[in-house]
Amino acid sequence: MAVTEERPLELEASEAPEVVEEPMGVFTRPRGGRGWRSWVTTVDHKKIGVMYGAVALFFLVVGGVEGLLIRVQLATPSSSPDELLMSAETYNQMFTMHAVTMIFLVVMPLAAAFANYLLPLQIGARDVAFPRLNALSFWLFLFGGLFLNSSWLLGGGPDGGWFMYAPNSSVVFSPSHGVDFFALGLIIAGVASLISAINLAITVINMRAPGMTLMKMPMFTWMVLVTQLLLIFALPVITVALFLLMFDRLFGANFFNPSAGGDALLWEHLFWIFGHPEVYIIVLPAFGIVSEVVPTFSRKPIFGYPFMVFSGIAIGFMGWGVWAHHMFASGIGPVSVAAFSFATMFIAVPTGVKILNWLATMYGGRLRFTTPMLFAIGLVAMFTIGGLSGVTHSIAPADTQQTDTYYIVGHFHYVLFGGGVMGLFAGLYFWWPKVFGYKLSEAWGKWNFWVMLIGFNLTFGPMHILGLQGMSRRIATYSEGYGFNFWNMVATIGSFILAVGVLLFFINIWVSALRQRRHPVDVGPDPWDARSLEWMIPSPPPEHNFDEIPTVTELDEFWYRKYGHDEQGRLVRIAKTEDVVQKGDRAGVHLPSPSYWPIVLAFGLPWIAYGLIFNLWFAVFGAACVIAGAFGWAMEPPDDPEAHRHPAGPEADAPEGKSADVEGEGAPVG
Amino acid sequence: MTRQGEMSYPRHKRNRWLALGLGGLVLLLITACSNSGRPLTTLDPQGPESTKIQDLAGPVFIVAGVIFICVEFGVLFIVSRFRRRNTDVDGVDEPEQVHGNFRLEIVWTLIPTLILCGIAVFTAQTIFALEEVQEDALPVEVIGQQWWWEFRYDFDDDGEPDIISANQLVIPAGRQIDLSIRSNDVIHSFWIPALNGKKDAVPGRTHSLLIQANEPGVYEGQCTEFCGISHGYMQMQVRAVPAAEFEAWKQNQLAPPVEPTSSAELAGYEIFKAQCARCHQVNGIDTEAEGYSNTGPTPDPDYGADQVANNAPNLTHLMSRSTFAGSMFDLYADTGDGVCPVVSDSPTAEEQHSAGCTPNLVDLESWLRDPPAMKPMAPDGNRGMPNLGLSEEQVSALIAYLTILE
Amino acid sequence: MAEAAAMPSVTVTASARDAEHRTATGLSNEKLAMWVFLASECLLFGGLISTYLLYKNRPGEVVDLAGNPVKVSELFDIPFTSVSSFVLLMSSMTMVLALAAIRRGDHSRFRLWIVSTAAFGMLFISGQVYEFTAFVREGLGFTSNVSSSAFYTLTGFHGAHVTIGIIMLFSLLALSLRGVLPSRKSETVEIVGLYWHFVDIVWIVIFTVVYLIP
Amino acid sequence: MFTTGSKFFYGLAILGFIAAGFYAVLTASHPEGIWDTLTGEGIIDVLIGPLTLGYKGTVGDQLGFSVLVGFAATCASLGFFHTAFRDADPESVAELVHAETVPVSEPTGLSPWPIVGAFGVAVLLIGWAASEVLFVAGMVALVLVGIEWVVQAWSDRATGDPEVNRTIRNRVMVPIEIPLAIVIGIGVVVLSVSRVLLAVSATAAAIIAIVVATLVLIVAFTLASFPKLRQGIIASALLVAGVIIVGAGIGSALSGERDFETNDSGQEEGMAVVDHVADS
Ligand code: HEA
Ligand code: HEA
Ligand code: HEC
Ligand code: CUA
Ligand SMILES: [Cu+2]
Repeated sequence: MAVTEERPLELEASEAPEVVEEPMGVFTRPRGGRGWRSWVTTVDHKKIGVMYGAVALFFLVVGGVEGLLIRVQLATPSSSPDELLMSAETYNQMFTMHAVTMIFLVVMPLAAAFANYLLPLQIGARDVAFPRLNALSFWLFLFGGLFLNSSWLLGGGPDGGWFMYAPNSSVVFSPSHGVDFFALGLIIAGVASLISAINLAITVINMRAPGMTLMKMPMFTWMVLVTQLLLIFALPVITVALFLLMFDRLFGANFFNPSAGGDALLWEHLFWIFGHPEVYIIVLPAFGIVSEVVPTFSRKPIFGYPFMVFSGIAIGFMGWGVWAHHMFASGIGPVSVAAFSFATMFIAVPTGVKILNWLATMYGGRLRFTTPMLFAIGLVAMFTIGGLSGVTHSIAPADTQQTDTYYIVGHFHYVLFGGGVMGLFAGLYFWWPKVFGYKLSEAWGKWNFWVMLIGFNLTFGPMHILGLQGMSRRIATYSEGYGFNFWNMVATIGSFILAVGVLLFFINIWVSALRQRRHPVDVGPDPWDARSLEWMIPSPPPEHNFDEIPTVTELDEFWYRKYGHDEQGRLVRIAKTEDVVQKGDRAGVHLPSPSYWPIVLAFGLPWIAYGLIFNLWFAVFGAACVIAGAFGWAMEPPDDPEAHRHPAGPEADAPEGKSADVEGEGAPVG
Repeated sequence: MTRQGEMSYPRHKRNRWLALGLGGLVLLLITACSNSGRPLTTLDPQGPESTKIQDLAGPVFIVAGVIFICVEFGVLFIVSRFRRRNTDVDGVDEPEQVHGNFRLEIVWTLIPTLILCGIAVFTAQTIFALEEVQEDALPVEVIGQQWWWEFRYDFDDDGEPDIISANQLVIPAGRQIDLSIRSNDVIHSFWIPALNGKKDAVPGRTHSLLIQANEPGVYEGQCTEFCGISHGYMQMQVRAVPAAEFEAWKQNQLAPPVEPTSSAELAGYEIFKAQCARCHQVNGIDTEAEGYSNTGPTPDPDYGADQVANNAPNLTHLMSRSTFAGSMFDLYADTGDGVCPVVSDSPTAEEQHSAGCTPNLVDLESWLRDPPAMKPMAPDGNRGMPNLGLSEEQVSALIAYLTILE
Repeated sequence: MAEAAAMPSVTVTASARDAEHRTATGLSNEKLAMWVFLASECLLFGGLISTYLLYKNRPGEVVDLAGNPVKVSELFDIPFTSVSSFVLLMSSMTMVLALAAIRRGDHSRFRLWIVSTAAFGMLFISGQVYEFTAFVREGLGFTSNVSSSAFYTLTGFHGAHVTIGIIMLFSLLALSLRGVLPSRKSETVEIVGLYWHFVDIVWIVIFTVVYLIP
Repeated sequence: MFTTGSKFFYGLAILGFIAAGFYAVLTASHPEGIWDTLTGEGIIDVLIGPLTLGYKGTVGDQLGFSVLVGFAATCASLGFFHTAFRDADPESVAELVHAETVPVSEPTGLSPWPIVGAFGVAVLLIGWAASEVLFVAGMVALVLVGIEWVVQAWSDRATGDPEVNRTIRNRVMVPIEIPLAIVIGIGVVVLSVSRVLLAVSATAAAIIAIVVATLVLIVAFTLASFPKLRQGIIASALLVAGVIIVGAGIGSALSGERDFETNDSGQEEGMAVVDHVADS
């Protein structure tokens, strides 16, 4: 078939005749535009970042309400099952979905929101390396998340806990479809994360502005890079585990069925080889955010930048060797236990470096307690608590008393919420003016912070006591005689204070947006007098980001365009901010064009998943979407050749003017 | 922001309130944290193993506490000391630009490393110390099932269990017990906080755990690996008794079950063989030989052959225990005059009788009427005890029979 | 760091366009992405291979005619698999030839070698389907026991990778036939080639670990 | 009034509805036998089903019924669009562009679909008699032909300009055709070769694999080193090779596999598995 064409196989080198690359597909190419359509088809990293953020905040409420329901259930003891708010079945689904939602649909995507929005800005790029893949990641994540949550309506959510130990997750012990939703939903979300991780890693590695060497990258960029590398290596492992689980459940294999020769511990190993790096995947972006916020409001450079970078890398690296600390009680043998116990302890060292270096950054500074700074300090204080309780778990014998009690629940909420979520809130307040062009109200922000801090400690602090007093986790209720009543009530009250804290954030958005609409204030490109490149361009940034890609000579380039040192090493201003920032008015920059295909392709996957669960016809439909999406994608040039024939401005690009950063996601590869 | 407001309030008065409030809080904390009335607490070890753990964990808590105080006070100090004053002028009162201090950073890398190295040494010692089996340790098999525990004693070492009991593990005090923990369905975890840490019961594997109670008493436990709907209700007890009493208990258990005599008991016996014996064993009943359908396990089922737990507690000496159904309910009732000891004192059957205690008919009867209403179970999936739809006569006949099984 | 004060001027007009074309590593994004993706694939296959190694000696209830439990490793037809491994290896060679051809701008030979590569790939897949069918006929299905499940999963995942590779090869062919694959875009071919070689190498590992090591 | 295109679609729609009705009635459960139902009491129920689109009454196989009704509805709406916009009607086009003369609509070119369709029918019939696989293949072929033909017929009449018509057709069909062709192509080759390997002994299978591989290599090298070979020769050589592979495949499939030391356990599941793999 191949060789049957005119003049076959002549030896002389010849170019194939160039034909016009005409897009082939049912749809004509979408063109920018406004309204919802511009969001659905966008490939702009900023819009995608905003969508990630919005969806993550939505799921925060979902996961949060699930958490609150858990707390209501546990507020008081019960003596019989029918006194309860939720039956044991519902309760099990509740904490499973709570954890899955919070981890996979809140914290990870919120970090992805920041990474998407900020990486290109911080490294001086026009967009991420593969804008359409970026859109695909987002839609996959969204549809994966909706798919997971649709399980509530289709026979009940997954009920095995977020680590879904086998064989309790097998069909025999979990006959509803919940676990199928878990496996398939996480595979979809995992594909999304993997694509986005590759994309962002390449963006950082390849697309830095001239002069920005690795050791001149902002801390946030660094931590996101480490996170993406962790994801790239961790996700395939959980994918394997989930596939095996799916084969067990849907096709009758016995990978995790001990009575047929399967091994229940295999799942534990596979899950935690992923699961432990995952917790650093959650916290490292937050660390990155804090490393941006603290120097800005201390008006000092980050203390020991190289140490901060290398400790981040060390955390990521060591995170691979400690997974079995989740299995101290599972009978892996004293030698393994000892080895993993030591490995785990020593993670405290690089993490400690980070904490102490933040303190040293603040030391001697002129601290401004803006809301982002408060949240950042909150992270330093709260994460330390979680970290230290983590070290007490790493002492294996002690952990055999602590594991699967509320002491652990206390630990991980301190690191997940006190570390991850606090850091992300710092980021929300910090970059809000950059993204939306107005600041969130400081007054509401401070209320937000303090109520949240108090609520947080009241909720999760008592859990340490409860755990040491012997309260197990994942129990739908407890009886009167155990003496858990008091602290559970405290924790429940705390959780509602915490919820009010979170609510204040949403109120703040509302209030501040309203105020901005009534009395618009121009915050300018650099409202905080900050340090990195994203503050050099207008707020909100123009679609093309930079008028001119800056050439970087310093870590904190933007700062050093504004400030220098005098002889005593004190800060002196050398240029006015207005003179340093860009206007954002350059026209005719060639940008990646929007596309329908990512959403079409992403839309197919959940249907394939439904198909596997319910009826293969759904899968046929899903596969058709995927194939159509992939094919249309491959046939559509990444740049719309028509785009610059539209009224673009004086500086219409020359035909060769495709920007390198968006060229050719090689058609057959994509 | 509220500096003005603060000043307007007399300082000493504020301090008094503060002191009062703090004092109250501390008191509250102490009472709310004490160990008494908390049978599951990890902070009150009652055996050598748990003491070893406590001896290791205690100092670690202290180290962690010291670091905690240092860091948090560091935060507070820095935050109050280096705040930007309102009088500071931007561009003039700016901080010195310190980029780092290599030596300092090395120091605070090394110090935690050294601390942890110290901890690591003791950790390793303890890990291996917890594995040391004593010569005279008594082996007991522990089998986790959805949602109760089975215990098997093999005294003559012939590989066949001599005693099969459930939910309440009776051990001689002062002697080490060498548990071999298995599971019959999903992963469970055996945990008696006062005696040792947890050990998972993983299907397909056997794990060992050593426990020893210094003093006679009842030590409560809880399954701690999530195992399905009734995970929270899957509790167990260890009853440590003096050696002599243990011997008596053993003889009683080895004895054949009490024969039914009265007509009610006999009727119950028949119903039992017809309805219950396909899952429950009372030693000596051979359902197959008697022609009853035996869809349940054979007397000594081949554990692990079938994932589904269609096994049920051995009831031969049911009334010698003091709780039933995963230690959720008392087997003996408080007759109202207050003499009957409460469960946690967990007396033997004889003591119960001498104290004038009667079987807890309320809970037992409703258990027979509708077990899943008392404890979440999934009998359709063959997990847990089904509602057998017994008539009231059948229930009372069964109770009559069951309550003689001492 | 006081010299930081000497800041460069903000606009570097002349070089801006060039700046947009270069990448920091000099490798194109696509190629780098493929490398990173392959790194991630290593862990995917790592997980599958570990699973197989864990389970390979665990016979389940499947018994042969003599009543002995069957393990998948007892059914291997090593000569045949060696041949199909060799076929897959050959395809790597033709892939290299294809890349060389398109770099030279020799489109006809490019198409020829791409088709040959795809043909080898399909031959390999046929071999795999043959092998699977043969095993099933011997009585060893996907769910017969854990060693067979692990085997089918591992080799099945690999087969799916090869199949995707073949589809990519045909897509290259289609592009080439439509004339939209000029030799300055030979990097696309190189990237597909990377994937193809990776899949080959993984097979070598699988072949050694699964078939050759007893 | 009705354009040619719309008539075509209305025809199809009516056919579809009728087929749906029949289908609904025939697949409904008839405990007393179909004839008795149709002549007896049940007739009302059975007829109301399809007439109310399943809202009341009985419909047999829901899925098939919906597919057919969906098909009919689609055709009807397509027909409606054609009427409404009077696409491709030369007169209306002329009217629209205010042309003086009505353009002569070109007769459409040769269409391969009738022939392929006939082939499909043949395969279907053979399959009916001989083997289930062939029957399904015939069905699939017929469905494909149907789709292609419909789109062809529609696009031929979409506008007055044949060039545009072709682009339209390609727009719609190529994204489906190319991937499908590739997948089917791979599937056919893989299946054929694996059937051949299965039919022979284990040693022969290895030998055949070697031979085929060597052949591919030799042919490729010959082509690469004798570039002036006539195109026709290459084309026919490839065609012959393809026919041989597929033919050998079908032949071996029909002649059955070599004997395996079969035992029965696991056989059933196993079959399904292999099918999955072959699809992937
Ligand atoms: C953001 C997520 C996050 C982070 C960052 C961490 C950080 C750590 N975690 Fe945690 N962990 C979780 C999330 C996280 N964890 C979750 C979700 C679980 C439960 C999963 C489940 O079961 O559902 C868990 C469970 C868990 C366990 C298993 C408990 C069990 O189930 O039995 C262990 C055991 O070792 C552990 C240890 C640690 C350690 C040693 C750290 C270290 O990285 C902490 C290091 C930090 C510090 C120590 C503080 C700062 C340091 C200094 C101030 C320097 C001086 C310090 C010393 C010298 C000690 N964690
Ligand atoms: C990042 C992760 C994360 C976060 C943020 C949280 C947040 C919370 N979590 Fe949890 N949690 C986990 C991760 C997380 N959790 C994990 C991994 C587990 C283990 C699960 C397992 O065992 O498998 C767990 C388990 C877990 C348990 C133990 C359950 C058990 O073992 O039985 C409990 C119990 O109290 C709990 C409570 C809470 C509460 C009260 C919050 C609070 O912070 C929630 C705060 C409330 C909100 C954020 C909602 C506020 C908003 C509103 C109400 C406003 C609504 C209105 C509008 C704006 C319209 N979580
Ligand atoms: C299908 C199996 C099955 C049948 C039939 C069955 N049971 Fe049970 N029974 C169980 C299981 C399983 C438990 C353990 C429940 C738990 O604690 O989670 C149990 C627990 C009990 C207990 C508490 C035992 C203890 O020590 O905790 C009693 C008493 C009991 N059953 C009595 C009966 C009687 C009487 C009948 C017949 C009328 C009966 N059972 C029939 C499965 C069964
Ligand atoms: Cu058994 Cu939890
Ligand atoms: Cu961990």
